[in-house]
Amino acid sequence: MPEFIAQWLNQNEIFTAMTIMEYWNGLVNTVQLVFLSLVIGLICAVPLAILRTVRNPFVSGPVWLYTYLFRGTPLLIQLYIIYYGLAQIPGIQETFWWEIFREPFYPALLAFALNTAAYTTEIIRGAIVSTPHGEIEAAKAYGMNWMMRMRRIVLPSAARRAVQAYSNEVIFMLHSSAIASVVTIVDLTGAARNIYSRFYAPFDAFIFVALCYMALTFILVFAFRKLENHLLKHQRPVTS
Amino acid sequence: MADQAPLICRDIHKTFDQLEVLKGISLETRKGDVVSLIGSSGSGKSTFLRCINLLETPTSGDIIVHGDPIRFTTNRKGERIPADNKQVELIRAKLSMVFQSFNLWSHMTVLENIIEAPIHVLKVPKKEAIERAEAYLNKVGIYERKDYYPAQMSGGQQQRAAIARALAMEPEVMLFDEPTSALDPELVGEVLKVMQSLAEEGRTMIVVTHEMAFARDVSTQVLFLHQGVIEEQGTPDKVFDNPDSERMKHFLAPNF
Amino acid sequence: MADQAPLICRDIHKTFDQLEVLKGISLETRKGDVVSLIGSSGSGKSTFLRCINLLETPTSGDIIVHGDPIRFTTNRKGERIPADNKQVELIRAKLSMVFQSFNLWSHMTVLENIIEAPIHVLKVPKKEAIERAEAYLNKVGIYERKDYYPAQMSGGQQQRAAIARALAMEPEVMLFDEPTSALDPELVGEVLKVMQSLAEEGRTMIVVTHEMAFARDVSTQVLFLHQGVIEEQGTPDKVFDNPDSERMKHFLAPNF
Amino acid sequence: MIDLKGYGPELLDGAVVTIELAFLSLALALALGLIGASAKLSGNRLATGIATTYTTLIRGVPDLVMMMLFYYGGQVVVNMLSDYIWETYEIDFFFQFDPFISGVITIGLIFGAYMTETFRGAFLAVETGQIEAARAYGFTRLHTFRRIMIPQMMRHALPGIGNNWQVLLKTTALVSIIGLTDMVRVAEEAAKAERMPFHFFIPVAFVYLSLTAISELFIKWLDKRANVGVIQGG
Amino acid sequence: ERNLRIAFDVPYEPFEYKDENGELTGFEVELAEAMCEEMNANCEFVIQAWDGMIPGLLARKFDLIMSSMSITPERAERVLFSEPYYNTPGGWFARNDFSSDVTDMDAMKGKTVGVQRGTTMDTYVTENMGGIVTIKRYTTADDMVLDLEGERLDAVFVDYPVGEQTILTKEGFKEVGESVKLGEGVGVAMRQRDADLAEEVNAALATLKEDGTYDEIMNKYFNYDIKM
Ligand SMILES: Nc1ncnc2c1ncn2[C@@H]1O[C@H](COP(=O)(O)OP(=O)(O)OP(=O)(O)O)[C@@H](O)[C@H]1O
Ligand SMILES: Nc1ncnc2c1ncn2[C@@H]1O[C@H](COP(=O)(O)OP(=O)(O)OP(=O)(O)O)[C@@H](O)[C@H]1O
Ligand SMILES: [Mg+2]
Ligand SMILES: [Mg+2]
Repeated sequence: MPEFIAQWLNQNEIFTAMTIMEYWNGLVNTVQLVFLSLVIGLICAVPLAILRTVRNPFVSGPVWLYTYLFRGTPLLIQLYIIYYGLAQIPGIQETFWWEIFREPFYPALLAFALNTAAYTTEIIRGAIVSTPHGEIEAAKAYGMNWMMRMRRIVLPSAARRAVQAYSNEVIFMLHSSAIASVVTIVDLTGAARNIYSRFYAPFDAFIFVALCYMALTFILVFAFRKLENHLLKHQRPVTS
Repeated sequence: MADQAPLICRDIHKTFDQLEVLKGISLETRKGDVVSLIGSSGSGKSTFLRCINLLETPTSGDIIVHGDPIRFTTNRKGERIPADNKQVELIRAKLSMVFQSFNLWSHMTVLENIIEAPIHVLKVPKKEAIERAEAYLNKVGIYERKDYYPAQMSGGQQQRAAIARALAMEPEVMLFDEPTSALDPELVGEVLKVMQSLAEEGRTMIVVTHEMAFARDVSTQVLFLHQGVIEEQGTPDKVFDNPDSERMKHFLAPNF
Repeated sequence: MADQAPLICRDIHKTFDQLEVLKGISLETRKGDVVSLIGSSGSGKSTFLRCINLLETPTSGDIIVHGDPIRFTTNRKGERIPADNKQVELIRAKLSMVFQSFNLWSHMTVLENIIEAPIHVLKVPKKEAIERAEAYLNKVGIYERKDYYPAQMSGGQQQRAAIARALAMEPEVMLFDEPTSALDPELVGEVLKVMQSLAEEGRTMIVVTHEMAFARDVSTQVLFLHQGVIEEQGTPDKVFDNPDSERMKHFLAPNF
Repeated sequence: MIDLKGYGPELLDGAVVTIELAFLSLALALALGLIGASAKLSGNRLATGIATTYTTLIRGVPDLVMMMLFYYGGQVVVNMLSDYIWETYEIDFFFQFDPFISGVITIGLIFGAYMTETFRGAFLAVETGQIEAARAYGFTRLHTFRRIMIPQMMRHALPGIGNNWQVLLKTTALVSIIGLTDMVRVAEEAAKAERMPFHFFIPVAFVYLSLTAISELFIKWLDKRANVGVIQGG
Repeated sequence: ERNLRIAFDVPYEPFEYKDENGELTGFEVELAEAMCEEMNANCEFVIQAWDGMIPGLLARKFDLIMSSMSITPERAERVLFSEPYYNTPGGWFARNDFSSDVTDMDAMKGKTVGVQRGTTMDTYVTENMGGIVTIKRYTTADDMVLDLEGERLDAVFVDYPVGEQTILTKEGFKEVGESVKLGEGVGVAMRQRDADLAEEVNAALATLKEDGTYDEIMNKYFNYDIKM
């Protein structure tokens, strides 16, 4: 079997050790970028979603505006504005921040995280407001304060209702991350574009990454199905 | 201390927007009292019960739980609100409510539902909370369902779990808001039986109910509310057999 | 030709999976007959009616509509199916069904509901279809509702619209499956009245019903089904006043 | 008004391209969605299999990768085809796979997969009684599908179509990467030439915002109209 | 007399672009005109975007490409190249504050260098400075200018005339280090099967180079030598 692969690699002008390495680095970049933006996005989204449900419009208004702006415009534009815009902030090149933001990875991370945070905020908000009112009242009636109600009743219950929509968001994020290549990041798509422009063989270059993305997608779908099974067991009828 | 009234309400008024729903309701309980609140729909029974544990803030009037009067203050909009949230939480822990629609937390098993508040509100150690929960589950007769989720049980079982949850707080007073009216007729019996056994143990209970048989046989005190006013009050014998008020007579007529 | 039986069913059997629901039902109608199908729940009344217009395919037996026997064949899985879809569509156009739950098309107004099939199935010119529809709407008494959508009308009005829709096909036979049982008691009367007037006009009708008064007063023939078998058959006088079968006597007992 | 440094007309042209692209892909997506949903519900194993493969494949691959595959690869296929035709029939046939066509095909294919799911759910939501009534009046299958199923299904599908449209609109921005001069591409070129990213990207962002806002209103209006007769009306 | 269609990707100053009157002109355009005259052919110029260039040729949308297509082994597999007819060097450009020597690998260590994706400059930097500098690949030279200005790039290595047109015309940039002659130069691309045409093209180009026509055209556009 390895012999067969080695032979195939030898005969093949495109899938050489070097290009495979390039794809591998691209995969690592894609996974890092997506994973970090999702983590940051989720961490920001939970408090934002809570603020968004607050009745005071001075609190919920700004959060609404943020999610509206980021959900209403293409991620590509957000990426351009952040990537090129940051460099235009007067004096930023003299600060420590520039050490971070001159690397394309970080502006892209910022754009992706802000974008997914906006979508996730709305998903979680939807789940929070659909918490059965009686369950919250029961929590009040048993002497739980606001913090405890949020932590023990509202959020765990909302998480269960949000997980399906969130799994879609995760897959969307993976797919959206392909545009990272336009700001010189060599992610999976970037690797494919480089290799395409070297060999002019679109099918080999792009079908291969398409398969990589598909594999990643299926891994995510599978993982989320497991998670849903675990989280949503309270909705299933008992067997036996 | 033991003789102190578990709950005293004095002249409770409640107004929603323009509508005055409660027009001065007073109630004094002794330990072991079972108070039935009866009255037609919209008479303010639920509102009164919700005022007692401050799910609604009364517009005026005093509530004294086990000698401890609840303190109120006024917010910037001029509305009356509880002065001290900590006190409210403490009071609520002493007054356990059982809801018409059970309101079990759907993402927790029955056992988790029952130990949640004791552990996190009363700070009972987890092990002890579980032991206590199992004892109460036994009492209401659904011990073998303890690891089920609410959605996996019948309405009667859910309501019994909700009663066990309330009991696990070892409250001064238990408040029931029409605990059987969301149940099928066959299931009503099992819940009423559990409530009767609680009454026999000498628990202080306030029960909003449409089950006249229960009110007559089990309670020590009956309050008949009509349009936010107590129209008739007294022992079940007095209220059911010798009502003073015309309205009470009228209310009873179609039921008996 | 005018004397030809509008509908003849011979020895209809119907099996779902293992369950034999109809065990040989035969029925012969003359023009102007009103046949009432009665029987307890699950006895197979709906299934028989649905077999007649081939919403279900009978497992065996013949159906002859106005002298035209329906042809069957066997598909690859060995199931019996109608041989000729064109014939089925033609037959269905001659047998108009009125459903228990009306099944008016919710995206069309009442008028649109009524003209849809005449225009597209019978190829009646649109203008004529509308005139005809308006006449039938007048007959069932909801002419002024013709531009309403089904959801904007009461159940009784919807059922009358559904009857008008069936009438507009000018069918040989009208099939009714419990046309009043989804209605509030107050609305039942208005629909029964419309049906009675149809019977008086001499329309051939087959009616599944639980309204014994209707069956007795309006029908010319009554069939009592029990577990897929005709237990009792004859004129209403015979079936209601002099039943042979014990079951029929038992069935009538609680109703009268 | 902000000074667009003479790029105003080009930006406007770009916006027109964006809108054309969005509508054409929507039309394609709707058609594919209908076909896909019908295939999935047809009961025919082969049709169901093809439709399922289609939706699974599409939803596994990023839009941009798909677009590049069509743009770069599509041309290769066309060339092979035209070479073959030339060699066998000596007919000079050629078809330029430009970014616009690639964009329409890709976006249409992608959203066709999402529409398939939307339509499938909507078809399943149509009450069986409605279909049974049609059959009972002698409607043919096609007539039932056209006159009863489709209009009834549309009502259930509208919210889903609305969501997909909003996402689709934003996806059109990607065609700028494969070289179509849409609004984003013009802004990008202007931003680079004038070295003023905010100046050009932010107005474009606002065009997108207003497009999504207008769509939202329009969808609400449509939804209200489609539900006439279901929600109690006047 | 026969018809030939020649493809260009415009604008690519000064090789092919449209002047103020919208007329197609430039070094390669004039060279093509001269070549057609030499070959006695009736020429038609076609404008084609770069991405569809080779595919368009193969599909007989046109017969020749004279659009600065560098001869590379990968391309040679798909098309037939003439003898090279020019070769521009790759040039190094940077901000005015850049002071390192681009040939000194120690000085360049850790620097970030921009190139155009898939060009001979890309190949050169990838092969010679791969582990030493960070390479960023761009679609157009314009992209690089913004990043150069934003200090995301330390230097760029691009086709000299391109750099001259897009970078040196802007404030704050300069040429750094010697330009480097790369690759096998630029050739006319044709379909593999048109070997006869290739011979004719080679002959015509050779004549032009000898009789001074080539130099005349070159001197109109460049003040350095690109002849091959
Ligand atoms: N949050 C609220 N806002 C405004 N009005 C309210 C509110 N809650 C209750 N009311 C009104 O107060 C009145 C009394 O309601 P309440 O629920 O206490 O009646 P009840 O005696 O419990 O009736 P039921 O037997 O139907 O439960 C009703 O007229 C109701 O509409
Ligand atoms: N599609 C089906 N698949 C399997 N079993 C069916 C189906 N339709 C009906 N049945 C069964 O056939 C039997 C007769 O049903 P049918 O609906 O004809 O009864 P019915 O006399 O109309 O009763 P009801 O008065 O309740 O409407 C029932 O036991 C039912 O469960
Ligand atoms: Mg109440
Ligand atoms: Mg039935």
